[in-house]
Amino acid sequence: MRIDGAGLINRNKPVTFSFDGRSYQGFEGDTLASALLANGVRLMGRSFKYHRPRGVFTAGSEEPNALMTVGRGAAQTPNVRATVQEIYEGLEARSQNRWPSLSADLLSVNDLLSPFLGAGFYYKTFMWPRSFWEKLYEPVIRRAAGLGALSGAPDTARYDRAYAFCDLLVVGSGPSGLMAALTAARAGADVILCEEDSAFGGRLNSEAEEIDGAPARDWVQAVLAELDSLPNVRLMKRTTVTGAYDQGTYGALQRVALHMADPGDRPLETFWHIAAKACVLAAGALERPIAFPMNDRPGVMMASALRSYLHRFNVAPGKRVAVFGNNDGARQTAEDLRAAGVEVAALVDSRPEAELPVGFNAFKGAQVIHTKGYMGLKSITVSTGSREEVIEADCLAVSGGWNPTLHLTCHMGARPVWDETLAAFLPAEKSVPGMIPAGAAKGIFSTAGCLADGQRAAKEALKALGLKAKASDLPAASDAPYSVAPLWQVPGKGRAWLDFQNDVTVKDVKQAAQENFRSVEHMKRYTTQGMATDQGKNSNVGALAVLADATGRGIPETGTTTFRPPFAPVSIAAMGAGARGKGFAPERFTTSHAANIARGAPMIEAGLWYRPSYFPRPGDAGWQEACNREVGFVRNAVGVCDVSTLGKIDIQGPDAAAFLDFVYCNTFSTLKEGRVRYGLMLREDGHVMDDGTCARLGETHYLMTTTTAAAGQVMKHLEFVSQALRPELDVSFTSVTEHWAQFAVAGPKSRALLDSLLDAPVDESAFPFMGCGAVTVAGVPARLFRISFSGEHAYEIAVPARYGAALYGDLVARAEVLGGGAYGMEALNVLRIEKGFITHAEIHGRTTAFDIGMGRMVSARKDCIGKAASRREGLSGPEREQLVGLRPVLPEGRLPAGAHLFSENRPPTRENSEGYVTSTCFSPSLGHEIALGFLKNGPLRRGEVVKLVDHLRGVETLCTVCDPVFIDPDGGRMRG
Amino acid sequence: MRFSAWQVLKEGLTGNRGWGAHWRDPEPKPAYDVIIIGGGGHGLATAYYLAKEHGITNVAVLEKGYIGGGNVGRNTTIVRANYGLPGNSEFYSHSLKLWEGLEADLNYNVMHSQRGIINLFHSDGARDAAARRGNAMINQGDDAVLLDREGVRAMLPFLDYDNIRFPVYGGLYHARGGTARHDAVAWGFARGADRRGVDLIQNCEVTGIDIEQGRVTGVQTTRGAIKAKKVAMVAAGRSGQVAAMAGMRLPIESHILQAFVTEGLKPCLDTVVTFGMGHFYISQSDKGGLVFGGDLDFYASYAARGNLPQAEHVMEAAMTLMPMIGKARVLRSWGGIMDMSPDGSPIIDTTHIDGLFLNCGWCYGGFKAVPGSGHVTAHLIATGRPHAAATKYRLDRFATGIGLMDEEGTGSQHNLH
Amino acid sequence: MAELIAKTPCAGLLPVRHGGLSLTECAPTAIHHLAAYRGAAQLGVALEKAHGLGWPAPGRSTGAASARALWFGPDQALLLGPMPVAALARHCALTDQSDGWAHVCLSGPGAEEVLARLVPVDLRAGAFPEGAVARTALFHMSALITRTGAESFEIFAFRSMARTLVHDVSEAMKSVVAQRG
Amino acid sequence: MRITCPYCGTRDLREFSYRGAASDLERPDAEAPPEEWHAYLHLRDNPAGVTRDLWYHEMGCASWLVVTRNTVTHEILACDLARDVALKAREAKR
Repeated sequence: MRIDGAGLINRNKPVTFSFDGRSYQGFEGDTLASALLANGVRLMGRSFKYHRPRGVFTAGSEEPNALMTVGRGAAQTPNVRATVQEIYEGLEARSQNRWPSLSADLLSVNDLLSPFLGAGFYYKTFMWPRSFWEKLYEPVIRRAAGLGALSGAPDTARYDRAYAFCDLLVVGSGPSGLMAALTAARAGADVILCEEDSAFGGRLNSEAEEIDGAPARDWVQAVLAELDSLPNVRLMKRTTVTGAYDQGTYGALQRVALHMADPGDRPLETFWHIAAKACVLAAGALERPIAFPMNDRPGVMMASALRSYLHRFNVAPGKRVAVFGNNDGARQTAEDLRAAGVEVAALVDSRPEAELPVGFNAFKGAQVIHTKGYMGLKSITVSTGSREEVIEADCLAVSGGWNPTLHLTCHMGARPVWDETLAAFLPAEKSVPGMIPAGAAKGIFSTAGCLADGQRAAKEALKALGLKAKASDLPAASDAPYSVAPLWQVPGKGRAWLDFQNDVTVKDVKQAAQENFRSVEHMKRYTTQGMATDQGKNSNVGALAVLADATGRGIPETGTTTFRPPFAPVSIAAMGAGARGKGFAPERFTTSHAANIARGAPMIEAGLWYRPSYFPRPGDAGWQEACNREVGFVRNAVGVCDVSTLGKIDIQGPDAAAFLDFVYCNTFSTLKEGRVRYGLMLREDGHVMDDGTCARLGETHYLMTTTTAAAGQVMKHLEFVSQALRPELDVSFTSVTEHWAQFAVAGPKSRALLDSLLDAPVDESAFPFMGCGAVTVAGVPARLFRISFSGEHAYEIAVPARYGAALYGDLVARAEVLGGGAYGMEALNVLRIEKGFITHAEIHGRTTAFDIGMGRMVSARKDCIGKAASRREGLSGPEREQLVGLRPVLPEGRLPAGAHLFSENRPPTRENSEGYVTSTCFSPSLGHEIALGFLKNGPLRRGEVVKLVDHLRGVETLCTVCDPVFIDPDGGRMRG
Repeated sequence: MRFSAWQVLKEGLTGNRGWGAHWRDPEPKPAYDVIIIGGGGHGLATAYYLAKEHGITNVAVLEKGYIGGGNVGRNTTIVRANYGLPGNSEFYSHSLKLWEGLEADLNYNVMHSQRGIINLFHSDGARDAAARRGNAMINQGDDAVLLDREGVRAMLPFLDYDNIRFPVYGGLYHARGGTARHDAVAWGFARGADRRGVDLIQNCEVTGIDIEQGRVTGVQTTRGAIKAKKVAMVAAGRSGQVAAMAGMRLPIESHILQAFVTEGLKPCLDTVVTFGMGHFYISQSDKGGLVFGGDLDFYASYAARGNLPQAEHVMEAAMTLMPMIGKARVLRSWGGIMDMSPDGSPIIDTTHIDGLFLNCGWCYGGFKAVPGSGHVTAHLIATGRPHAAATKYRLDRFATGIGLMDEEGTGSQHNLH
Repeated sequence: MAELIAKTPCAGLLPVRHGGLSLTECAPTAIHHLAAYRGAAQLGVALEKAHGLGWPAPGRSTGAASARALWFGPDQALLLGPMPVAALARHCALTDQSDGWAHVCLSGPGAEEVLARLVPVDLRAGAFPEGAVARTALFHMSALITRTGAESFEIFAFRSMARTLVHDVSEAMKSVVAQRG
Repeated sequence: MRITCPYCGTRDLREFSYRGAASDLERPDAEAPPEEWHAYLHLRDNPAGVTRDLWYHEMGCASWLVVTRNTVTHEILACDLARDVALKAREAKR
């Protein structure tokens, strides 16, 4: 219930929210957990395995129990820590992992079965009968497991990512972090201060501490005011530094609007990349529990969490509170409770020599050995060894000592080091380059010590940055020493939990050791200890101690605990922000895009580009009809197609020819100016990389064309060859793909079309087949190439892209007048298959020049990329599958791409597969399907009938092996 | 002790005090018939099958850390036989058949779950390539179904079909594909090998390989010299270092591959889904965590951890493919060290040194190979001849160019991946 | 006779304005890529002589609004504004790129913060003063970015990606504006 | 990871792409024996420790770089232009 006090809640701003359908009121500044506690709610969740009732256990992101689902519909967010979620007006929270309700959960039957469900039980059973695993056991297990549920609806909220840079990143804003930030900021360093909480100050917000004789919070406010006033400081609250990566890169997740009822255009979360020259890790420490029997009742919580609720939120989590600890935190908690007017049922300190204040029902050298209260704590049993006493209490605060929050120091593989005095792991030296742990994160637990260490760490960082700290005094604060007597487990009747969420008990760890899972990694994996949503923040050290005990080793010999990113879970939406829908990759549009859309063309992806599939017309029976029509345009009249997506690389320099001779397997130094040649490029491993035409525009000037898909790869390859393999060649290249809009004008009437368009008619002598040169269109300088990918008399014309849209419209209009029109990718594909021209369907990465019948293009007279490797015996010869044409024996026969080829009388098995189909189409010119494919020793098997089998689509057909050129094999149309 | 429901019941009623060690922790003997360097999945499976299939039980598995601590314990647990090229086809088919009997064979529930795998494709060309692969799977005797877009929608209604950057054209469905509990595979093989007399020696790093007159005679370790008639190097990402002890340079580069798991969630994904255009694959574990990964980080590394750009790319792929995943939170990420071979396929072969065997090059696909790899490697060690399902995993294929298995078509040379 | 009407890369997409921030398309200008043959020294002299522009140091630019040279890579620059004199071609590969770029201006309070959502480079004035040039990534795209004022930047991205450019920057603008105050 | 491009300064990993061992610069002569080509194309030292590898400043100035780097710690020790390294190697050969 709420008590008086000056916490960080705003009592003038009441906030109404709901939990499991019931409406409650809290105040601005409350978390869901503090507001529920204030309303007397203790039961907040169910455990993962045994579905045990659980209450809130901590006051931070490490909370293992009070996980809830917040929001509805697409906004439904599972596994929200009630201890982190700030309440806002109208917030709807629901409990999870229970059915039908939190208080009556049928699966709590698991708890009764727990003797049979111990560590690793599932590895030993559910094996018979075999088919029952997928059908019965697994579905039941899956339904019982899991925590909250995703809504199943697309996450339509806004998220973003951002970059930040600084000299010094300070992680955490307790006394060490604030002092470090202040020291560095005053010295002029560029500082970013990240605080996971919604308020800066760390533990100072949760303790009755004083600094310089005033409440510590006053000091916090003064420091913040100064930091806020400095231009070289960036304050980031609600920001969890989630990971430390190489060269001073840090990931951080900022909860921008998760605490708002209406985020507007704000992102819910921003994932930050922070590049920091230095980092002070002032992340504090986490209090750890003690594994005593039945320590998981709702109402049992960490003592530090209780003090947070008391001081920061002005909430007493119980009416009669007991305290149990192995360090002075217990006494402090009892005193704070008393000061707040809360009844202290008992103060139990495990240390026989502990000095306990008077006026409490105090037990020295005692332990809590049992508790009662299934749905909420009712009593505890205290044992002094000689006597036992049952004490009524509805809340028990536990302190087992502190573990430095050193997680980030482990992210680069360093292992923390055990400290016997503190009974805790400390960060290893130089664990992350540039990171300096400070304060509680390195085992300094007094306020004065933290202030001093924060300043020390900042000075160390400043020195590395070449900056000088200004002299300043340290504020005065408590320097109470920290003494702890390790207490990991309390023996007794009943289970003692280590990992609360995953229901891992002391017994489970002992059983793992008994089964020889003695390595800490084995124990973790076998018991699932530390694999819950807190990733062992609460329990790893305790479990390690239990394992050490069970295996008769010390803690350091048993192993260390380590942590991987992220420090706290990160939503996929935040880390993948911007990629939803089309945001995954840039979209590239040609200048003809709008015109193609206007003509109703379905657009398909070609790499990052969009190209028209076909151009439907009213009355078409389907895409095939449109495709056939467009093929007809090109074969009989003239067709127009935007080919701007092909890569165009401008290559210039005195050594341009020599360079091209090296990157192409055929020769380009012999190409005449004003002429174009087909070129084949190999990878250094001897297989085909890409193909395309290359035009010689001048003596030292070439224009290379790549396929759409490989443009980027080829550019990178050319840069590599030029910079790394042939640095002596004076050549440079630049992509001009974007500058030119280029259109194919193909078909017997292409010349007529161009003659009507160009400022001067096409000069046959300047533009023979494979000729190129400059022309003008309406006064605009353009380039004309007499090349063909259709087998027809054809050209490609290129203009600066600003004129692309206009030219395309003009070309299509003129083509239509001539009985032709625009053609799309479907028709383009048919046209090229009919001619046996290859694309990446054929040069799919595993084919050699030999395979596609171009072995002789690999010039014997010069070196080139891939030549040496292509001479390996396995890359040519009759065992290779080589390019062939295929036509069905029966005209209606289908030749689906992806089918395999077999000798006619062999069954279709792997051993018998002799090839496969790569490209197929219905040839309107021939009236049946045709295909390209690869067949073992194919070129020598022309005329042979082979069996084509496509199991997937139920096709088995006979086809005749033929030349891959189906139409106009001598190329008369192209050249004429 | 034989594991069964009855045993679990009996032990439950008697306080679980009777469970014995899964495996012994023996001291290394002075000599063995076979030493296996590497106590990961492949090494343990090799030892198991040597004992079970060939009766060779005087075997030691030497592991520098703890068994199963390498890639078998840090992967995305996918089991499949959906390869397209000869060599891989028969091997993974063989491996999947072993998986299908593994629980009964090992008396250990490795939770092999044949929940199906869907490889999505995003263009007509990719469909043709998937069809070719699917037909190869059926040629091999395995299962494949070509789904169209609506077929995929029926199984995965939550994908983005309207606005995704690379639309779903369909998928290749492999019903016998699925997942398994990765650690359990290592432990099951370890327990099985141990019960057949194999010595599993943990915390024992091999520091040298003894070779006399072209023949291997034993190894030097941090726990002393151990003699052996035969030695198998089964060291995955560390293969380069181990082979160097035998004076060999391998066609292997070690790369980092990250994987991720979310917090536990109620069941929302019943199959394994792969998104080729996004280099993304995902499944949901029995505990409810979404387990997913992407492509390599693309730099040589032994650090077993990755960096942010690749991690973010993976999350981006998740968001464009299945935007319902947005509010799932990544709980943990990890990195494995992948032994990348030039063509992306493994090497299981003898070496130029008598008695020295090599098993490496598993790239990012080693987990599903564990039973198969152990089985055929044991065969090779025991008989000196390659198993029929692994005749093409030759070390000399890169030199000769014969039988390269570049499934992805990205090149059969390291820097082309 | 044909008539060709020119269209700019961002026609119909810009301007976009949010809370004092604006994204506009820069007026079309000649853009030429200069890639020096064998060392830039002579090219620098020629450039100075022809267009009064110094050769830009890495990450910098020279000149003013009407004629600028932006560093583009080792021994490479983009010449903005003037049509290069033919003599330059003796020293370098000279390539017309005028139509290859979507060329936009982002200006207004918070422009830095907008770009910080997309660009993995420190573009704050201390690290990236007026005239500085970076070839870098803008979300998934390659881009060239230059600072033109205290609150203004010019961005060059591939022409074909204009729509993605405008989308990405606009979304970041919205986010920055919403988080103000 | 952040890599310092000699031209562009320190940049985020996402601007770079990777190729592999810097031994790729040592391309054998066209007529070198097959074993030499096999070694060049396929065999790798693959060190756990300091290595030299090739990176491309793809989303930047398009320079190919030789980065000296530790594969265990990811520490970067040097970053040179591949062009310079290649030219130097040629000088040394002469």
